[in-house]
Amino acid sequence: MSEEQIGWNREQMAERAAQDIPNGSYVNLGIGIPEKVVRYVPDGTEVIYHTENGLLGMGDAPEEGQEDPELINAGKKLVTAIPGASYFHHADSFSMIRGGHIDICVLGAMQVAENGDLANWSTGNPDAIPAVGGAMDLVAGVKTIRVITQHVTNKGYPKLVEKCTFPLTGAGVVSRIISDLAVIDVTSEGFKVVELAPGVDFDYVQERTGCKLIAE
Amino acid sequence: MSEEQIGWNREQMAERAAQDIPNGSYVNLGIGIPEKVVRYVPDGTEVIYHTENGLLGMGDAPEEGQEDPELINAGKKLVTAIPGASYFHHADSFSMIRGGHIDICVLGAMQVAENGDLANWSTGNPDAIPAVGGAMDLVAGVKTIRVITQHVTNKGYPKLVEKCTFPLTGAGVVSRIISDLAVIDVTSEGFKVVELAPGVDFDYVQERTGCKLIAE
Amino acid sequence: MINKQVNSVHDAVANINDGATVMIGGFGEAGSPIELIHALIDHGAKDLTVVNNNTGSGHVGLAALIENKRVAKMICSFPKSANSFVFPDLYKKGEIELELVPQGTLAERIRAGGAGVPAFYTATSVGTPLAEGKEVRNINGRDYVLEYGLTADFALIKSLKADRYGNLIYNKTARNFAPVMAMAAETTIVQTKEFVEAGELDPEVVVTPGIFVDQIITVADPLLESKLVAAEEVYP
Amino acid sequence: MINKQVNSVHDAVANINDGATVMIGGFGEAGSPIELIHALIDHGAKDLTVVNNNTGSGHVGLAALIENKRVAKMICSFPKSANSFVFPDLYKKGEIELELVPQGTLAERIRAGGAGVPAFYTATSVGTPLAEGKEVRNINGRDYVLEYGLTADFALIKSLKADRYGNLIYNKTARNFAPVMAMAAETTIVQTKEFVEAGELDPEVVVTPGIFVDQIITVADPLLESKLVAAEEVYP
Repeated sequence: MSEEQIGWNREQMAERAAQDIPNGSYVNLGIGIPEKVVRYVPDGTEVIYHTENGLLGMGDAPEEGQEDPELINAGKKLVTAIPGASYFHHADSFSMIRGGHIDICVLGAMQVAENGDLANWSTGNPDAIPAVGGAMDLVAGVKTIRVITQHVTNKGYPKLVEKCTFPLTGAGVVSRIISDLAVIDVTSEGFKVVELAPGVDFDYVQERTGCKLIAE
Repeated sequence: MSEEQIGWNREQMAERAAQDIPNGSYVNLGIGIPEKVVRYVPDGTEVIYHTENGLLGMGDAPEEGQEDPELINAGKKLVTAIPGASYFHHADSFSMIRGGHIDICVLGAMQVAENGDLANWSTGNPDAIPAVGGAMDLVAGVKTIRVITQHVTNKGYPKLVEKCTFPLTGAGVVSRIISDLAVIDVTSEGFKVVELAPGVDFDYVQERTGCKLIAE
Repeated sequence: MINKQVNSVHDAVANINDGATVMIGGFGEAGSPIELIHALIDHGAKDLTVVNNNTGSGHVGLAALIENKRVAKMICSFPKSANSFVFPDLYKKGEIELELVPQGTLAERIRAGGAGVPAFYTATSVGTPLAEGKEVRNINGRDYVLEYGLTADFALIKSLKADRYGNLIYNKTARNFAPVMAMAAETTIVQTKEFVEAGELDPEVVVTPGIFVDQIITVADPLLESKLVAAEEVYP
Repeated sequence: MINKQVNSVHDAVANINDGATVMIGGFGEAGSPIELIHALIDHGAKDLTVVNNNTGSGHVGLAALIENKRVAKMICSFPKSANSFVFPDLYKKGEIELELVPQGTLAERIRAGGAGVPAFYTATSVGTPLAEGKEVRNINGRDYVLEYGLTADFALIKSLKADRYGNLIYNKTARNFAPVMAMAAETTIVQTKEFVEAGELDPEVVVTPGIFVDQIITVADPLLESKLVAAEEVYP
């Protein structure tokens, strides 16, 4: 993008998402911007990160020389384990997810509908290779699903929409969206803007959203 | 019983059962006489004993002073663990049983029918406390089920019968019976005597059996 | 800082309400959290549904909880061990309910409850009275019965070591039902022989990750049920 | 004496037949038994159904097995990782079949296969295209889809240490699918970095008990997939 930065950048979106995570939470982070959340635990809080490939107590990327290609996160990036971590196999790991033991999951999105429907695994294009990973397990099993996403696609289309046109990952699962422009809650009345990024006003966000927004 | 010992005693029945266990087998032993089988592994063979309360590689009773009340078998008797043993939780333990990974199970019986039906958990008496333990899991999941039992009850009734009158543990599951009088296989034609205990003849066994026996 | 320790066994069980479903670890005395059970008796919660492989021995631990009329229903596989008198007496009088479940089905139902599996099929009990009234389905030529996942409000379990996150390891066959019960309960309460610093347990050997644990109390020198039974002790 | 060691990676895979279902451990390169996969390519078995979370990277390991046209069907959750070109190419040409399974459903189906559970219900994928054609059942007010246990003829996995009984421990997140695949396969073949004496592995820390393992070959210094991919290596 050649245009000037407006709203939050990727790091700031991750930092903003981290602020909503209560002390003591068990949190799973999706691939992409959500992976960065691990860096921004607010002072005075302790959060335990779960990665579905078999680690509870995931830390940030390793120092140089400390890398182990067999210590990775769900995005296959090198990570570390905190003191007090544990390793387990895939079925046990997804028992944590599907059994409702993870408190919060922060995911990326292709589309979020105003009823909380999430599409983040397929465009439905018959020529594309379908790939789902753990996304459907996460949205079915984790108590609170939040999304971090650019407000619009690379081509400028809204990602927050009245109804998803892409195949669903889960129905009615998203409770909050942190975009580059705003923090938006999914409510029974629809999308409600609860916070605007610095320098961004409500109308600017509304213009880039595929359905009506509610002001706080 | 005041009468003279006829046929095999309990230790001899266990020893006889042990002779049928191939080298390298994974074996689960039921409560009672079957527990004694662990003592009689034939020379030159190695057998791994599983106890459903979470141990693979069970050894015999501990030496005095080596007892740990938290190292027990399914009959809640003190046991030991061999070098190369492993501990696991109950669901993993029954995955070994129910997933078909245990080769042989040696159980006690109240009745065995000539079609292989086994009754060993309840007399069906409505006043009795029903108790099933792991018996139904074992007969449903283990490849080969053998029975060690006295040929007749304390009151002299046959335990090998045409049809079980007690509630079943499993239908058509038993392949071999080692009684105090004989080794008997369950075949498509019925019970077949494959070995007689020393000093016991076919007619003696037939008289104490609730259905027709086939001579080898 | 996360620290799941509580101050006493009494604090640990303080929120257990009348009518709660309580899973209690242990296979016989191996793994039985006897101090937590005794604290639960002191606490007084009643009309409990208790899930345990057995029904206790003598007049201590689980048998004492039953004897003190706190248990409305037992879900178990083997309610009549040696030295088990309390449950059989009440059962014969019709004063306690029993749901008899094959041991492997019990373990798998608890694991399923903890893993978010609401129901599954199993070959165990097909063709027996314990399958009566249950859905039977033929899959690839074999019959299976439908069994449902089992969850609980509370689990009381015993560990060898625990850290402040709730990571647990166990001792030998005392492990038995504890890991799956910790998964299946809304609130998991642990009595541990030893409490260790975070990081002291190798992440490779943790059996129960802390996510499944809520409260920890150290009982360094737990009572031994078999000794109490042999001495004919009665609790309280 | 029980000793599950074999003489070479080639001996280890020698019985894998055309048309076999083969589970291959690993999440990306972590846990991928690359020497066993290369031996399988050399061995030549074809028309395989392969179960793995991904479809390999570059032109080595699983990607090379696919590129050499040995795989008729992939069962996986995420077939298009970074550096994954081989599978997408063949898939677009219609030359390889794909069964796409959510990652947790895949893990649970494998675990179910190993545990003797022929089918179970799960909330995952309800209301999505991946639930199409599947039985949906409402249990206690929520919809679930029916999924079937998954078994295999062979599993190829990688461990950190193994003993002659087949007891295994793993390294960090290389554990991933290996323990459940070992349970679900008729024959489980292990490449281990280290082979140790029986009794050297503490019975409390064994992750895969030997009952689930059939053949063991030591590969002390395995190839690193990411390095091979970076160097644009092609196997064979």
